[in-house]
Amino acid sequence: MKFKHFSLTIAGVAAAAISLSALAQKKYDTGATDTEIKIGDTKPYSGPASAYGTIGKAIAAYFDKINAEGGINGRKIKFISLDDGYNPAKTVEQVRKLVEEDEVLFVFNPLGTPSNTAIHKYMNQKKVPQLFVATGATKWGNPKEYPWTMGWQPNYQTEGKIYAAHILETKPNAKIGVLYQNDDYGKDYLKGFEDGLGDKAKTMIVSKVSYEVTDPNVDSQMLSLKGAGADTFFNITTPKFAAQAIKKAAEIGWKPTHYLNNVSASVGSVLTPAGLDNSVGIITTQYGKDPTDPQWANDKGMQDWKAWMAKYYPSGDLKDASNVYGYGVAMTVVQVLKQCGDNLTRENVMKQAANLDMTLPTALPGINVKTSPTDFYPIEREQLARFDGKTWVLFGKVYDPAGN
Amino acid sequence: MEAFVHQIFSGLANGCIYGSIALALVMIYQATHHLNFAQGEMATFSTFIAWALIQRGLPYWLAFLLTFGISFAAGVLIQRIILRPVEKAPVLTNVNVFIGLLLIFNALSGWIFDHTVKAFPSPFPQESALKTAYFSAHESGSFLVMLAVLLALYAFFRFTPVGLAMRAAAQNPESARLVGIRVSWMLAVGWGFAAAIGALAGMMVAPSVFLDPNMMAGILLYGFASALLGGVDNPWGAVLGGLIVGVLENLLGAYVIGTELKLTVALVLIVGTLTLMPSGLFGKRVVTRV
Amino acid sequence: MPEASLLEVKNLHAAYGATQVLHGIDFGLQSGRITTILGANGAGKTTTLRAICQMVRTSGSALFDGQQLVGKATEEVVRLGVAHVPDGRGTFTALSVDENLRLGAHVRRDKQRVVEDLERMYARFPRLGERRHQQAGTLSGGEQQMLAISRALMLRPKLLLLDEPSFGLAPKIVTEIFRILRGINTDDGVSMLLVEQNAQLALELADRAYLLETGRVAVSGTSRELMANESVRRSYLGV
Amino acid sequence: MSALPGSHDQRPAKWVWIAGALLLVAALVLPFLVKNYRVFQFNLVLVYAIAILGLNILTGFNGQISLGHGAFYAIGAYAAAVLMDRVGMPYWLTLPFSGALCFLLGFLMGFPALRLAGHYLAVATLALALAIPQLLKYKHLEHYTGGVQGIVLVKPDPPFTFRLLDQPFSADRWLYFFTLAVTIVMFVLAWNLLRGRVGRALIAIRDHPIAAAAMGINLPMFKSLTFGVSAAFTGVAGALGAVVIAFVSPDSFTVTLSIFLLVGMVVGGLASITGAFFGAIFIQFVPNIADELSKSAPAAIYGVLLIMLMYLMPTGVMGMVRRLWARWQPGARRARMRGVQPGSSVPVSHDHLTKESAT
Repeated sequence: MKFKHFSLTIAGVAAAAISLSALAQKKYDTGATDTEIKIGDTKPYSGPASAYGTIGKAIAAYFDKINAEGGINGRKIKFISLDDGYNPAKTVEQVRKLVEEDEVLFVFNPLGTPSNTAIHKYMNQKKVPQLFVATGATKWGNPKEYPWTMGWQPNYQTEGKIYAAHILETKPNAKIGVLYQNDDYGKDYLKGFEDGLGDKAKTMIVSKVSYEVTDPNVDSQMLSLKGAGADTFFNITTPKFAAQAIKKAAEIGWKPTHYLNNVSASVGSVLTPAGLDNSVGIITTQYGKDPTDPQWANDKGMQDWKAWMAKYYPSGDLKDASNVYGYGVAMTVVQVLKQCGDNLTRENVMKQAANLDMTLPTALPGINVKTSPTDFYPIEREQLARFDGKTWVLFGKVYDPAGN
Repeated sequence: MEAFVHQIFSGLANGCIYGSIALALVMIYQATHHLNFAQGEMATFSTFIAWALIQRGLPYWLAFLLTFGISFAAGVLIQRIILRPVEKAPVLTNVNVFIGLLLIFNALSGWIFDHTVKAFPSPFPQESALKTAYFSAHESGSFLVMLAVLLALYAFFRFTPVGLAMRAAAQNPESARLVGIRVSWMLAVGWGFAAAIGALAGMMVAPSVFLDPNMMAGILLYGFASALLGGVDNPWGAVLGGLIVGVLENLLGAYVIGTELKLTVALVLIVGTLTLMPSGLFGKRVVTRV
Repeated sequence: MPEASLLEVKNLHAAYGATQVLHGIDFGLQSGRITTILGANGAGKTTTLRAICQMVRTSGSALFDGQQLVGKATEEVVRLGVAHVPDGRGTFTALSVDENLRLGAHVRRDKQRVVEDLERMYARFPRLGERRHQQAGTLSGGEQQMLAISRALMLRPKLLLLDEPSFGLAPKIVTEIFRILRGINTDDGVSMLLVEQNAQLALELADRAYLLETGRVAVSGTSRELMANESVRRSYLGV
Repeated sequence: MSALPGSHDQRPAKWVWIAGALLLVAALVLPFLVKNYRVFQFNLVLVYAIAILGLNILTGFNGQISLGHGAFYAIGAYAAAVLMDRVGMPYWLTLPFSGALCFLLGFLMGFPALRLAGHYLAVATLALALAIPQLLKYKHLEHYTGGVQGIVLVKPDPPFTFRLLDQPFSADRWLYFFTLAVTIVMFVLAWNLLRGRVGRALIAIRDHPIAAAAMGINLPMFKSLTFGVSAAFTGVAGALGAVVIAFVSPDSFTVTLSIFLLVGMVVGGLASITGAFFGAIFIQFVPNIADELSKSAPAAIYGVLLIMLMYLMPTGVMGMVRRLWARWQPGARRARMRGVQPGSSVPVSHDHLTKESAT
């Protein structure tokens, strides 16, 4: 009896050996094993930008879903998200902890332009992917100099160009007033907008006014824009200040053609507090579906999203577009990992990230996620939409600045 | 020209906001000779309480009064529990405790009520008689509310025995004890008032700047500037200081140095006032017998 | 003990931080009587009064009307009916005369009789009446002394502690103040504990006296005995 | 082992020197025992220690409260970054320049500070801390400061390489030794400055300003000089910080940095030189621990700790060590220690001295 038993074990071992060799081509970098993929991330859970901390929680919830459904090719995702309080010095420290101590495979969706600038050089020196950064600055899509860094959302300058193009088409002799936040996010939008207007920028823009995150409100800035006689308004503000600007414009009876940057285009958390009737006619660009927008109420993609939120992130706010953002970007990185299969080296992760061609259920129809070794801007297409008092109504063509 | 007038009035409206916070700061200074660095965050937290009450369906004015009461009680409790042990400690220890409170209240606001921007209703209907050419209904409404608070405070300190006792305790604690005044309780009442006024300031500010955990961060500094400019031991001075700071800030921002340097304006204002007029425009000359 | 003793002080120690000032003194006060404490600068006279009101760290015992004072808060000692006119008079300089007086009655509940007492004070001190709404800080030294005394009386105290009422006043005013004190004692029967540099005046006013030296009771007895006592005459009366 | 000015004439016992030497050896070997990331964290601890020491000179020793030392840290960092990036100056040369610039600014800030009582100065310095980030983004300075984008610096690589305990002599380790050297220099400077006549004058000004003036101490000059020196220390720390992190941007120097420095000083202990290390370790590692405890309220934990410290250890870690040291001492020495201490430099309990009334 013992002998038979013994032979079985030999056979077992042999079989295991064979199966191992069959899959010999499994290649791993630090942070990936047969059973686990370690992914790092930094988010401002505290400090001035803590409103965006919910993106980190949404991503973690999506990975919970993936793990619950068996992970990716049998590997569970271990997601380590650290707080940097939107302070670049802290980001550097946390990211070094992720890379050198936690030894993650790659850093995914770190948030904030200053934070990402702080680690831009480090990540490329260390050859660790800085994947799908959560900022729209244009400099993240530069494969030649920074092959290990890639953006995700449409970048601010492209969006600025779209608004400029639309103004040139519809209102060539418009007098434009611009309100922008005095930091990298605000200035990137402004640069794209001015490039989009070309040499007419100097004549058409009658007034450019900035505000500080520490200002109590933007009433004074809105008054000087109205005072400058602008009949078109490009509003580059974060949610709180966007709501103030919309409400103040109505209060002082200033009714320009109002272009609102996508960052603050959520019906639930911006237009409702500002007053839906004050927001009629506002134009923005969209690439994702707004969760509070009634027109997507019975859209399959959004219903899956709501079901996922209820199950994995019940404390999350259904009105907050950031949670849709987190869902979408997490889905993209899961796709990349699926494409990597068993070759989980950092180099392969970047290679797969650079040949994506997919669509997201929470993205607008016609918007795709497309990259190539030379195009490190996954989402570039956007479509203009006008607010009719209840929902965003898409109109016009889908702008595709990259032309592919 | 019309824009210029608009700027002045919007400056006055902002001035109201700074004035009401300055009033709360003066309340605590009068009672305890300390500047409460946590005043802004306490006001934000009270405003969140009011918001939560209104969400649960309470009518505005009931929520308003309830928050006023809760904030008063909270102010008293804070003094009794947290500040009494350091009552006799030097200024630095107190400053540290205030900053500890600031961090706690800011974190609590974010933790309990999360960070999304919330609209806060204004008690003054938009089309009511209060709406004038330059002031929105809410702006003139909050101006009147602040005036009412100022008068109520003036009457309280002038005519009620508790008010008199508080003034005595603030001025000469030892003599106050000799006439039987429980000085420590007077400090607690001072904190109660400051918390209640802070709550009121928060409820007046929220409709125009929208409610989120960092609502008061910027405003607090302007509140300090107003209190110091106006005279930190004089409630009327604080409010007038607020109006001056509001208008000055708007005009300089719009016409002189641009909006990028608003905080620098506050810095110059504070340092300038403190060095040239230490007791502010309307404050009493503080003569300390050596 | 002929009359009931209002205040019994036994082995009273007092200290400011590390420096010990009173080294265990004993004395007693008869109700309705005026007692004075004499002594050079630094003998511990003011500290004794502050010790009774628990304004300094004390140990030992001080029974007032059967209640133990040591360990009570100053505000509670005052509520038992002990009024204290502190050195430097402790006037609320930024408040008006009227407000100062009304503060004196802060702990009293009989609001109506307080108003009567107020008018009585103005009658007894007409000069205060004239300056009723004037800021207390603007009053002269003598007037502030009168204000301090009347503020203490507004409490309707059982015991009035007086800390060098003659301090910084012209002799004419001092005699008038002492005349008023005599009047208060005889008319209202208020017992007093008088701390005074001017030994001569104090002994004339007081019934009993104690002489403090470096925080200890050196000599005690009736005023007449102390006046006759050789050492007291030489060092304190300058005779 | 900084004790109080009065007791500096005691020759430190033999074992203190041995402990010092051991500590030094440990400090030298340390970077090779741990991974690069930890070394990077130790560098930051040393940088914060210098910054806290700077603040302590002003607030701990001299009693002037500052909520704005983050501003001097920022100015030092930007001075170094601009010198390195625009002028191409070697990183080690930028430290004296940053220190000098901050000394000048601190000295100038000292003058208005002369007229300000405790909480007024706190408000003025708070305004400074809030204004600096905005000034750094100002468009006319943008050419130098890189405006909102900040400046990315090159991390200096080690002049020579060798391997010890099979760890390469990486840039971080080289920076560790560079920072350690600067830290030792700064602490020795502070030690000499504060232990002698100057230190006693500062404490005299803090405890009894009027008496100090009466003793002939030129108050305005001393207070302004102290402000300058304190700002210089924090400025040098800022420059070092810029070199270690190799990136500066306006968002790195918000008001929270000033609050962190204040908390670090209080934790370490007021008027204590070596306390700066405990404070630095506290503000470097506690946020990470708090982050693990609860994602959404690390600041609340910080606030609670700050208040608790004010009750339990008003004199900070070093104060407690000193008290334990005094209690542990054999009777005779302890008596002499207590006798030597004039009153106490512990700010909390000295209060009763000022209330003395004329008997």
